[in-house]
Amino acid sequence: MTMSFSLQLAGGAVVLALLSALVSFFTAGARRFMAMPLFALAGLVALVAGAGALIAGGVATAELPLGLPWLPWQVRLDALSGFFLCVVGVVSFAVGLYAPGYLRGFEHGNDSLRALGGFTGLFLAGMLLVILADDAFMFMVAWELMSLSSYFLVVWHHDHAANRRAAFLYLLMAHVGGLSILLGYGVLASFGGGFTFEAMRGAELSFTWASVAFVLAFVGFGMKAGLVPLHVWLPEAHPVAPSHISALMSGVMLKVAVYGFIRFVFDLVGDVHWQWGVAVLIIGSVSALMGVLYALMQHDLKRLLAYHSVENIGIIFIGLGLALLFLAEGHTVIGTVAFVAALYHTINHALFKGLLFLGAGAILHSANERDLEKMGGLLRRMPWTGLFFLIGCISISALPPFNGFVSEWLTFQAALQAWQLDSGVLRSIVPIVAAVLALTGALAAACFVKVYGVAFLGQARSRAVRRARPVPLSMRVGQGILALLCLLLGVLPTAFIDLFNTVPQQLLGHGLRQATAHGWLWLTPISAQTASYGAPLVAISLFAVLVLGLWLFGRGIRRVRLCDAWDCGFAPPGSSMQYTASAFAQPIRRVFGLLFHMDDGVEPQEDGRLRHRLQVGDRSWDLFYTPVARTVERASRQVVRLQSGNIRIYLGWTLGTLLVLLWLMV
Amino acid sequence: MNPVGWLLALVQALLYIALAPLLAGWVRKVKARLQNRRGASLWQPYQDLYKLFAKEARMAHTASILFRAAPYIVFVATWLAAAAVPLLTSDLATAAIADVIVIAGLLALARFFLALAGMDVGTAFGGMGASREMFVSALAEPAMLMAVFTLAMTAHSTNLSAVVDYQLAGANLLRPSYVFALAGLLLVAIAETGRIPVDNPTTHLELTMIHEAMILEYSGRHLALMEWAAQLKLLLYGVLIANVFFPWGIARDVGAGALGLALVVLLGKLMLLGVVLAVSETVLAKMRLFRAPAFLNLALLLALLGLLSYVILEVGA
Amino acid sequence: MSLEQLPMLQQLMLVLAAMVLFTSFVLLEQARLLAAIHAFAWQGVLVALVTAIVASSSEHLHLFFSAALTLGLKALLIPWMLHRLVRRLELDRHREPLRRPALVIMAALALVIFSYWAVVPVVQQELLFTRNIVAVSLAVVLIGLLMMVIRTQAVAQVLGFMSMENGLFLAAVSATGGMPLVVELGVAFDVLVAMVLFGVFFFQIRESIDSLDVDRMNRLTEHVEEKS
Amino acid sequence: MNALLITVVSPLAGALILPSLRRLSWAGWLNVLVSTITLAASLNLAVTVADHGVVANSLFRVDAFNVYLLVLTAFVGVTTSIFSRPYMRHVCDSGRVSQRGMRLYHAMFQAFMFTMFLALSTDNLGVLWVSVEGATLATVLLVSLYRTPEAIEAAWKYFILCGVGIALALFGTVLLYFAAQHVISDPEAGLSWSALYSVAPQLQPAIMSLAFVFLLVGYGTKVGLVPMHQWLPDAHSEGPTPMSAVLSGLLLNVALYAVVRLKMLVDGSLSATDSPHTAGYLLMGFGLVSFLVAGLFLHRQRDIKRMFSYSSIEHMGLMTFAFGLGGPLATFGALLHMLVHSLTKSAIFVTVGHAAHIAGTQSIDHIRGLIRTQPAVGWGLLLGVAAIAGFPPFGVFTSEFLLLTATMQSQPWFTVALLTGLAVAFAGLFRHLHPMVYGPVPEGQQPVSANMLPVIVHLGLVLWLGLSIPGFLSRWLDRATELITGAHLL
Repeated sequence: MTMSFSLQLAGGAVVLALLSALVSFFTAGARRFMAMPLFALAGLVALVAGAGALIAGGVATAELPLGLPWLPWQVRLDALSGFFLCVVGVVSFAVGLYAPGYLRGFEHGNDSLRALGGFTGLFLAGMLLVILADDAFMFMVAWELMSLSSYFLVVWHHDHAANRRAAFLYLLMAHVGGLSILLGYGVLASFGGGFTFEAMRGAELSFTWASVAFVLAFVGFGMKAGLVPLHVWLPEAHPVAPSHISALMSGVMLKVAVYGFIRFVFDLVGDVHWQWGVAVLIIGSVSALMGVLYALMQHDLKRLLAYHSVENIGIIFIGLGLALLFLAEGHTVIGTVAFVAALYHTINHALFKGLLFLGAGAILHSANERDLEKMGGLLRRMPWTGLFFLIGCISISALPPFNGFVSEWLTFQAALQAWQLDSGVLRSIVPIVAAVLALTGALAAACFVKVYGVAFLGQARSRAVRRARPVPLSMRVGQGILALLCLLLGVLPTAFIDLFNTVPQQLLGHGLRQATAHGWLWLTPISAQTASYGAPLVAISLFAVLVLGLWLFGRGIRRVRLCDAWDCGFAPPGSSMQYTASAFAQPIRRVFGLLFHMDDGVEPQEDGRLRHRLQVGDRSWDLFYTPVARTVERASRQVVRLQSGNIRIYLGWTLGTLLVLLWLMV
Repeated sequence: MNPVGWLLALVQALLYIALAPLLAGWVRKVKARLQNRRGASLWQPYQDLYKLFAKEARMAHTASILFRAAPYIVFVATWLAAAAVPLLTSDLATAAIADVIVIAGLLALARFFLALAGMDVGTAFGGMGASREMFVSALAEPAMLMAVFTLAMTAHSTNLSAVVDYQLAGANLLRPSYVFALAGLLLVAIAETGRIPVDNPTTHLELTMIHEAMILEYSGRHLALMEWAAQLKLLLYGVLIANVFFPWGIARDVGAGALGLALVVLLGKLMLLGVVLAVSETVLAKMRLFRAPAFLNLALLLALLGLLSYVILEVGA
Repeated sequence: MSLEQLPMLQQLMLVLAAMVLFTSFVLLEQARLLAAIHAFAWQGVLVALVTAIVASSSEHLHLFFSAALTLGLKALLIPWMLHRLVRRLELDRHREPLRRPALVIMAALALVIFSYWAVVPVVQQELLFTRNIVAVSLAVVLIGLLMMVIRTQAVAQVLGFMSMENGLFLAAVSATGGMPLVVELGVAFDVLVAMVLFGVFFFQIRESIDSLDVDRMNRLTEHVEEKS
Repeated sequence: MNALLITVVSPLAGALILPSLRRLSWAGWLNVLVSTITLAASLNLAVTVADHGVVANSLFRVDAFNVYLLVLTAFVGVTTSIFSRPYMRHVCDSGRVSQRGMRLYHAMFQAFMFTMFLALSTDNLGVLWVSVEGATLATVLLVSLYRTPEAIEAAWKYFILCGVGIALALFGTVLLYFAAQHVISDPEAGLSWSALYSVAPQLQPAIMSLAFVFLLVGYGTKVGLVPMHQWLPDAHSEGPTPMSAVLSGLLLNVALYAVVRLKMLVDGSLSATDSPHTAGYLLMGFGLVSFLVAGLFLHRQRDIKRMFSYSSIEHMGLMTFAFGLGGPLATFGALLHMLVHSLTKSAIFVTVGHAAHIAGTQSIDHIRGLIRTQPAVGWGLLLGVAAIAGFPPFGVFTSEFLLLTATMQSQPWFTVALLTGLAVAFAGLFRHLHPMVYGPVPEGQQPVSANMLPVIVHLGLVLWLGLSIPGFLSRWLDRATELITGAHLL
């Protein structure tokens, strides 16, 4: 499949997305059967196009008769775009399959499905266009189209003031981030003399200006990606959107931000500096740690997942930071390893976060419940969702043999080459980052034990959950695809890394051939004797021994007798005696208490019973945001004195202005 | 990889499950002696396991399918992890499959399902145990990784057999990093295998137990597998410490004599470690749960110091 | 060139210009509305005279026409209209003394000096003898504006506005010997319409807040703290 | 030439005929008809100009710059008259305006259009002044049309402040004429813009800069530059909504047009001196201050129409800044911004009118749940505000993009201020917009008969401009740019 054909396919995907938007906007009847299938088809086509681009490994460009008179929209498809097309495509495909069943739950609500479907299509089109853009103007248009349409999706449930507030916060921060990105492009453009990416690549920047551009881009894209402390919109906005939208936003949109960052720093700016690497490393590790800690404190399932997006984005940026560091120091091979690790974690996170949000959506759909404290025992009510959700949990906790582990393993491998660095400072920073990464992984595992144990195991804690029904087939298929891919990417890393290899090949001029030099069984990022991981073998032997064990001892599966729980001989436990989510996280809350803004106490109910009240707030609010808001308020309060209402004072202003100007001019 | 190597790997893996109860029995025996008791015989753990396998398994009717699958997964994951740690010979085929990070990952997988199994029945104790287990391991795992990273960095490889080879090949330097790493790993091992002062494998006092609280609901073969996995984990850590920090005596070529010698030496080292563990468990008292973080932070600190002293003192030099 | 060389007519003209300035001081100070209107009428007369003199001393003949226009409009029609309005609004007894007259006078003087300082260096190289009158006319404009600032009475504000117009006209005449005719007509028309509309508004304001005190028109403001 | 005459004269005729009509419904339709004729004539004129470059005679001069504003004015005039027909009927039926008031309205609407066209097409700066003053006179009675105390107060402030400002502008014009007399012998031609422009370099710099101060303060009052802006929110909020639409969409443009024309003269005369960019710096200063201050004002609004008039001030400040910046790119962007801002803002005011009808008030606190009550109005408001806030794919984004780019190339450090201003203004708009369009419907709130055609047309055009600027338009704007800055962009 040639490059130009893939480009046409990608264009076709955009058209299909727009088509699904049109269908939902303008037809009432066709919406139900056509909109979402078209959406899924768009995702599939994008996936094919991306894969084609990765295989062909060339570059194809085109021009659209849109945009400024002297700058028509430039479109370009290369390996990097292809990779991210795959990321967007695969999740969109799954979501497109999942959505029809999920949307049935809304048909009797009083919010218009018309807007929902329409903006979903526009959202996808926006993301695809961002990935295809090859000039700053088109990039910004597509970028803001993405933000705006996703904002409409976030605010779709607009009955609660909290949702409206979240949407406002989201749009505001998206706008600010967009402006910052625009400024960053402006710096490049004013040195490169033109807004096409081609011209920017040619820009010769001094270190200072390059760093200015870098910081602007880092802030802008980081705000969209949700890096601490720019993440506050994320846990507000993602939960309030419909779940398949949350899956798209968390699974895909954040990746588009990552794409922007990679495109900007690795491609457009070109020569990188180790200081940037350090900055990205530090921010990334802070995000990873904070994200997982805040996630542990949540008991709203979708909010928790949103905070985990912060964590995983942090991990991705740790990889990118390592890549920057090693590339800047001239260790191309290791830099490439780190870069590939980041890419790999990008697609991994897209897969399992999409999967988890779809699972949350399934629970919401059948039990209408988001609060962990009210769930329980869902595994027996909805076994398929339970299985898929478990796979998601294992993957995101970075446990072998699933995909999350591969990317973290690669990141560790890159970090372990720190001894090759010349500067002692860097040599000692990298291991600390590795420690943070390890801590993050362990905490994530703890968090998902909590989620799965409280939500799917044990006994139901509320009536709705006790009555939960399995979700329709389409939703199960949507989750199943993602779950299967999580397993595949975990078991066959060599194949996929071979596939992604063209990206560093084109971008850094250096592939990762040695990683798969020893056959498909062995993943050897640096060299066979340095480190190797036989993912297929691990999976196979796990499976084989499991079967063996079941055959040996499992003969007695029938011979298990059911009885009441033992529980040290106390009375058979009721559902209210189970460990709650907050209780589960209590030890960690206590150890890391400094980082949280906690409101913890006991308050009497109106019926006289005591009730435990616990709110864990985000510190970055009072550190960064409240001051800004207060400043604007104060300034505006000062400014309105101009409009005092007395005409004589107004005339006085005119006179004063005139006199001052005369005095200035003469 | 030659078939002999694979065969050897298999034998060694089997040897692991064979030896695991023995180490547990030895530690108990020594402890009993230190407390002036005669104690049960060395082979008691084997008899316990046998008894449990023979017994009928019971299960709370609130438990789900996961509750039954968990013991097998836990056991298998632990066993696979163990199979990648050089026991008798450094030339180990399985070590290439799973390097040290994968080993940590497999152990984490086992822990993941152990904790889930604890929460499955929906009893207060199960949840409590799971919560504490994940809490402790969340702090212990990074420490362990840091400790082994120190070795990995010095040997420029995360492949354990390569690390062992490097140790044997290199002159016997006294590395500051190793001192720290060893200390850190010892503390981690204590925490991870649920020994005093972090946890007490013999207690069933509701509020102090961690590991026991999770497997409280298990019985019969399920319980047997869980217990066996725990013993396997203990052995794994023991071998890790013994063979990686003091690799002398491990067989470098596949010959009956060398292997026999290696086995003897290994048993010697393990007995020594067992004594150390028993002594420490006798003289120390179990800590309150919220003292454990201090303990684990110490481990993390030591491990990090090891890593830093490597990158600062030893690479530069 | 100094005063001696000027012919009588032009000296007279400078005197008249000074009188115009004086009348606007009178306007500024005048507490009683009717008196102020008279002062305004006199100002109109003076401006018309200046125009006529410029017309006679220079060759722009259309200035005679505009002199007549000024006389008719500024000296007769508008004062007459204001007079009627004031009577119909029963404001003829109305007097509104300044709060700090000394301060106001100082400010006005400062404005005169300022406008001299601002304008004269600009028109210095100009040989036309009326150049300094430009400064005077700017002063008249600024004083008119000042009057609008300090007077709280709608009619007084209109007077200030009109005297600004006088100042403008004076400037046009003295600096450039009159604007093109079409512009003059347009300006005159606008001023007339404006005067009519002012009349309409006086009544509207009166019926809405039954007073002509502009300080009481302060509903429209963002500044809620002070507003009860 | 005839096209030009028709363009200018037909509104005048309308202004004279309309009040004599007894039947209001006819008056409404006739209003639309006259505006349409004007639009057709202006389009014809535009074609002529496109062919011959400049259409000029002793009194008029139409080039690429003002013909584009002429067409824009005529277009907004048509859509507004279409909107105002049912709207004013509704107002009249609700008894807020008498029959006489309606006649006055129709007459003054056309009279206002007449002054706009005259101001745009004339070549004589004096006539320009006269017609801008005339625009004030024509609209001031409409502002007080509802006869509420607020309306009358607003009208009075509008009248006095603009009158004073315009008077100062006249003083500036006099000084200009004064400077011209040394260069141009013929006194009649002394205020002809084309004549002045051809001799601009000989004009005395000192006098010109002095004159420019007066002109800037004068016309700047009309543009709504801070701190002479205070009349603007009052007049917009209290007048009938079609009036707000044309005030915001047209009058401000025309005043800005005057400022730009004069800046061209001053630049010409100062080009030889050591500070050739004084006028530009003044404009930049005023523009930036207005932009930032208006953005802050947005945060403390209680009246929906006031809010959007402040947003007009903000955008006027942005354009003024851009024109002050000079340079082809900035000027092109500013011209484009003029266009898209007029279209968007008038569309917004139309929607706001409907929203106020739905809620029965203009107070932001009482307008709730529009999307649920009447989706067309709710979405219209939402999209309109998104467009005015500079979100792609709407045209405002394009022009702001160009402006930012130009700023970044010539004055990098101003971009920070601009971006801050944009963010602040954006927050100010949306924090008030959100509760109005979203949320549950207050009980008893009913949809009204809304004519959303103008909104759809305007927003559609803005969307089109955002996606791609048609070739003829870009060439057109480019010629205007060349006129103003003397340099091509394309």
